[in-house]
Amino acid sequence: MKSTTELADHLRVMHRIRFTEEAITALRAAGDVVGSVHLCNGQEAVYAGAVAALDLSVDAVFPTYRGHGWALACGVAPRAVLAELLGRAGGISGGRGGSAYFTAPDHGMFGENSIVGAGAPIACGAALAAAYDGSGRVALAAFGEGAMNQGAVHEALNLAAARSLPVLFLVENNGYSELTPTDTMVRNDQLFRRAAGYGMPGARVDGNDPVAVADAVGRAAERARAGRGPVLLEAMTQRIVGHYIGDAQQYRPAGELDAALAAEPIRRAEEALRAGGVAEAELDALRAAVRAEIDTAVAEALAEPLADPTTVLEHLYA
Amino acid sequence: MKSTTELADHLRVMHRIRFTEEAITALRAAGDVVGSVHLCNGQEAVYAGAVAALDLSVDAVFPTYRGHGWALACGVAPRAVLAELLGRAGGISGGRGGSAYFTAPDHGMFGENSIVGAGAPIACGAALAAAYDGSGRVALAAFGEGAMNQGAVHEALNLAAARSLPVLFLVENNGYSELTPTDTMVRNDQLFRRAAGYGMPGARVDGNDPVAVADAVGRAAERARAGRGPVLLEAMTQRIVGHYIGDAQQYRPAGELDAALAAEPIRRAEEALRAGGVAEAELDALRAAVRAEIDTAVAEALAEPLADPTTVLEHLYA
Amino acid sequence: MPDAQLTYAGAANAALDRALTERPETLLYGEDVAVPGGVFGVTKGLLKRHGDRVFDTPISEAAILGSAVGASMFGRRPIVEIMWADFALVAFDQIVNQAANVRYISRGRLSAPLTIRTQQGNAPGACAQHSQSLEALFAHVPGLTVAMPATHQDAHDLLLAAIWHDDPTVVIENRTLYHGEKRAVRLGGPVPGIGGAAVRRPGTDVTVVTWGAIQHAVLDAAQRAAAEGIDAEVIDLRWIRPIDLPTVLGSVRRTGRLLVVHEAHTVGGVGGEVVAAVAESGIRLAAPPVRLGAPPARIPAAPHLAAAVLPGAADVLGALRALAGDGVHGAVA
Amino acid sequence: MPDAQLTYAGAANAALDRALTERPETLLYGEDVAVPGGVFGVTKGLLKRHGDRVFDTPISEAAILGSAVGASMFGRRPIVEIMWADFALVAFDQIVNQAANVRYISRGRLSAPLTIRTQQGNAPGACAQHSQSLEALFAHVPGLTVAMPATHQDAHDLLLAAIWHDDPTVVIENRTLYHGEKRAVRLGGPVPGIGGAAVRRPGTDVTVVTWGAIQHAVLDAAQRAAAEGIDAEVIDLRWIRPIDLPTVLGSVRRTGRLLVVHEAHTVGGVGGEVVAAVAESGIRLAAPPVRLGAPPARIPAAPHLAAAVLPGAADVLGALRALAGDGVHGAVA
Ligand SMILES: Cc1ncc(C[n+]2csc(CCOP(=O)(O)OP(=O)(O)O)c2C)c(N)n1
Ligand SMILES: Cc1ncc(C[n+]2csc(CCOP(=O)(O)OP(=O)(O)O)c2C)c(N)n1
Ligand SMILES: [Mg+2]
Ligand SMILES: [Mg+2]
Repeated sequence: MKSTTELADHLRVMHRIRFTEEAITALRAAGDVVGSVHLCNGQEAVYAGAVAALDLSVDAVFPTYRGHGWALACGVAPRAVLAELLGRAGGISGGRGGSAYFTAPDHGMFGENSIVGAGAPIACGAALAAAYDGSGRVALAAFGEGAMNQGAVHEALNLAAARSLPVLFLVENNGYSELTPTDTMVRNDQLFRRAAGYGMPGARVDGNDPVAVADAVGRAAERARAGRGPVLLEAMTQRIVGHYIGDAQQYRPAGELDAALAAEPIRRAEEALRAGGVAEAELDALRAAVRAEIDTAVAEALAEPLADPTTVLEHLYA
Repeated sequence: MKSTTELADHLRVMHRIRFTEEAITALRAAGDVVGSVHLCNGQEAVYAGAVAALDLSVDAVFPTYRGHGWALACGVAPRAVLAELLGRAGGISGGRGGSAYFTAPDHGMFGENSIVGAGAPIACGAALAAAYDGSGRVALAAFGEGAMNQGAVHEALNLAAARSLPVLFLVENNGYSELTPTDTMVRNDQLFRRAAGYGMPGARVDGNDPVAVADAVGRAAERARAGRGPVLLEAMTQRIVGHYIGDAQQYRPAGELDAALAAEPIRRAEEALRAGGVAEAELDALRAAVRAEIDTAVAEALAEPLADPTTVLEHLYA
Repeated sequence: MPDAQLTYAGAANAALDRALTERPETLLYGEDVAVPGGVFGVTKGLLKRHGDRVFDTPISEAAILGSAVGASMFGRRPIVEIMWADFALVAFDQIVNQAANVRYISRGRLSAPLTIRTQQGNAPGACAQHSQSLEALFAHVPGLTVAMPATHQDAHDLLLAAIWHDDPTVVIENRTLYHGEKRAVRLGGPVPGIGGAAVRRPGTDVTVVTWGAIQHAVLDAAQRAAAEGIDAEVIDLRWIRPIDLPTVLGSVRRTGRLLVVHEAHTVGGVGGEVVAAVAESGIRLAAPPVRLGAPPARIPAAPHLAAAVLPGAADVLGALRALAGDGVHGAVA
Repeated sequence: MPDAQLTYAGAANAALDRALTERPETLLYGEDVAVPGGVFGVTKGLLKRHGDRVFDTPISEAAILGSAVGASMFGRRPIVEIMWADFALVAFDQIVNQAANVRYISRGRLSAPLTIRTQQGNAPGACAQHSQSLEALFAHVPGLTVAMPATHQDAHDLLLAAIWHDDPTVVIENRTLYHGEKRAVRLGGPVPGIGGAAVRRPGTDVTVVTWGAIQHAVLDAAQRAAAEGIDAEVIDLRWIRPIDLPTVLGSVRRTGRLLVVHEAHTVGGVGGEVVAAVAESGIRLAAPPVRLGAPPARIPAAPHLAAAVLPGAADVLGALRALAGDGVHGAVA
């Protein structure tokens, strides 16, 4: 039935993200990938669900440095993401962006952003353009819950509300601002409640359920496309990895990680599919197929030549 | 009875502000004062009321460029304010600050600020210091309703809430952001409602009634001093003059100014006192006394020598 | 091409009007720019003539600049106003970390053809937060282009060039110039490209490189110096990034003397860049180069105090005398 | 005074520990500095030892910097961390328009003795928004003091000097130096004042003025140049504002040659200030001065691409050869 196939589609995307990031973790350990890399393991349902509810032929997504999952959900080839982190010529940004700042406009993914909150006003601009180009574009600004305390996000929320811009503000609430529990940095940790002050709807959604995310984003997108303005969605999820590769996570209370692992979206999706009557073999086959796809992508990316250093001065100006 | 004397005290302060700014307007017209000057005519009740509810031996006020009224309410001598605008040696900031950026720390007035919203985080710092110096200080950050859309104000509201800092955020809602009606720049013009999102109390108060302002500020200050955190107060008032001297105010709808003049605090206070049985002669005497005081202040300020230009390189560093 | 008698503000307004007319993808917005027509009246009438592509915004510089970056990535050509250059600092990230990176990181698949109109400098009575000359902060950023028009014609031409330019460009005007007398301004000509200094006064004895409103004081001083037998060549840099070095070097090669004058603080100012470039060129000077800018201080509000901090015509004349008053002129062989 | 074997990060930590111990009015806060001990571990253990004067903040740079300005006006001595210099641009107003004005506008009745600890520059894999060298933006601002420690001892001494300094001071560290080998660091001595360059390598043929982490590449190059008969004097500026000109000029007077090397972009960088100051001094050079910095580009993430943009030891050696490789040394008579 529909819900089963829908969930299976989400699961495929989530597997693709998870396996790609497991490959990245290995490449980072091997030293092929260097620098700080922010994984989204545990948050995959947000990306799978949200992107499924958008029309990327017109819509535009503005994620953060934690953007591998967004890119993959948007349809960027795992090889192109891996090649970017490896500084290869075929990297989605030719090695200019790296893990934290690549951009894939051809896939509706208009750039990670490594400045917390800075993508929110930029997304407003994409929505503003829609008011003149007749595209019907909806812009989705994704950022963490910690970014809700950044001035630029506030200004974006108000501008979008004041001008009824078609923007979806999607908070990926994983509970942490880097190494600090965000609920210690706010007095009211129900961040979606800030929406009312701006005169826009706000709601919490189960960020580990791709169907719930797709449903909420879909309704918000429809509303925005109809000219009824922005929505603030707070997707409750968690990281099952560190803030960056190498983060020892000593700051996480005992048991928290186990609970997170029990609730993480891939495991939950598989359980739901089992309960829905999908055979274990099918789940294994799906997992194996995606894993094989990623193994190939890693091999292809590693086989690519490094980006040509003689071109580094190009594209600064037209 | 008390309320009458209390209101009469407020009226004296409001007269002092109004007459001082009338004198400034004349000096500006005569060319003795130059540059852009922001008057607070019509908003005097906010300053008279708020300051009456504070203990300036410890508390600290952080106003904006529209700060003459705050300074005078804090007890800065009209002569010192006038001399500042005139670039005289005896100016409260020796001519360094001018109309829009003078500071009077000896009077609990810790500086106007000509960057919209910038005073709010600075006020948080004054409150933060109180947590260590045992002073029991409450910091009052005053800014216009338009400043509520500035990122720095948002960050200050959240920081103050998260750390339960003794800060009062006092919005002087005069309806305009310079020449633009602020209700066209927000989707929810009940700005005090934003407080809930931060987990702090928010309320509107009649900004043309000094007693109501004093009452609200007094209760908020008591709460903050008791360690219960910040409060957001939205004082509804209006300018009965332009944003700056010379502003023709063509942007104001017909009738609005007349309504504002009918509701302006000095007229209202006098009517209330009359109704309370105060004789016209007393009101005239009060007005005349303050006017005489300001006339003297103007003469004294004009008689002062200009600030010494050979000292302009001093005080950049310790 | 038609000539019009316009103020400096009127010239900028004409450029905006033409851009909005000829480039349907342009947008014009910022605080008080639409209904009020700008706090300085520079955008007057544009809402009426161009409708909903001209609008007012909340007091939210990060949202103004960030939305301009985003809109420009999607085919719009936003012209946004930051009322005072000082205010750009509340949202400098959107200019330096965002706008400047768009084309480079996307390797040209995206671009950010936005124009930031602002104005700066001291004016009588302005406070320290409304008086800074901050071009050096913008000029250090690769990916940005920076113009400082100081004549009526440039208020029109440089702004037009900036809007047509396909990368983020900052046009820094000066409010003391907005409402002076009207002058003949050429309109309707071909849109100039970016870059290129202007020789405001040809001369043989000393090269004075300057930019912004202060050049009018420099030209006064040059005239007074001429009466004393010092023939100064005054170059208006106009574009602070990129700098037109050939014009500067060509002049210094002839005069053998260099004075750089700007209203900004000398230390860390763009004057250092000009002097360094000349020194690196190897041109032998007859006298050490001189920078004249503001000394280390904040800018006081009282006009007579500000005048004691900021360089003026008398200071320029003094510098010209010290630099070229010895009668010996021309470059060292 | 006791010597301790410390990393560069450990040396900074020791300075913070001493400040928190000896100056009860100090506060230490910022994102992740307290419970986590800093994303780079520089503030580890300080919360435990000093309690509630050390705390974590929301991701709110304007609130962090603004509250530091306010607290410093009320007798506190805040030491705040801005995790990356790039992030200071989201709240640059609080540094330039607020902190820098406090003492001047109040004519000394108020002051803002706050220290902003940050770090900058490229590191392998870092993106363009985490790789900039922005000292020129801070150094142009009167009222600010700017330090760039590049040795273990300076990571301790300059930070201590900054904290004791009674005006807003920006200490720009470099994350590539934090966790290198341990070195002997003098602790417990008298707190040094601000200012003063350090001669890292005495030499006679050419003066190399540099600062920040890149000086280690410069010292490598100088050593290799020595093998070729080029004896370079390497000066670490250390304090970018104020600049220790006497030390620079004294050296250039002896060597007659000047090379300035910084990781920041050359155009509009502090190198221009150094070259301009030397040119203004009138010291006759045997060869035109040279600036070596980053060319106009954004900083790409891939290490081999970043290496193609940023200057390295080979570039410095090349510049030394071109500048002083002719065998003729010493200043022109
Ligand atoms: C303006 C700014 N301040 C600080 C940082 C450093 N930083 C990077 S990620 C991060 C935590 C963000 O937390 P959150 O918004 O919850 O997103 P998450 O990392 O949890 O996805 C911080 C503080 C930054 N990149 N930009
Ligand atoms: C960051 C910043 N942006 C813009 C300005 C220009 N400006 C000065 S006053 C003002 C309007 C402020 O409106 P509001 O906050 O309601 O205060 P009011 O002037 O009404 O008292 C603006 C936009 C500024 N000073 N600072
Ligand atoms: Mg988070
Ligand atoms: Mg207002």
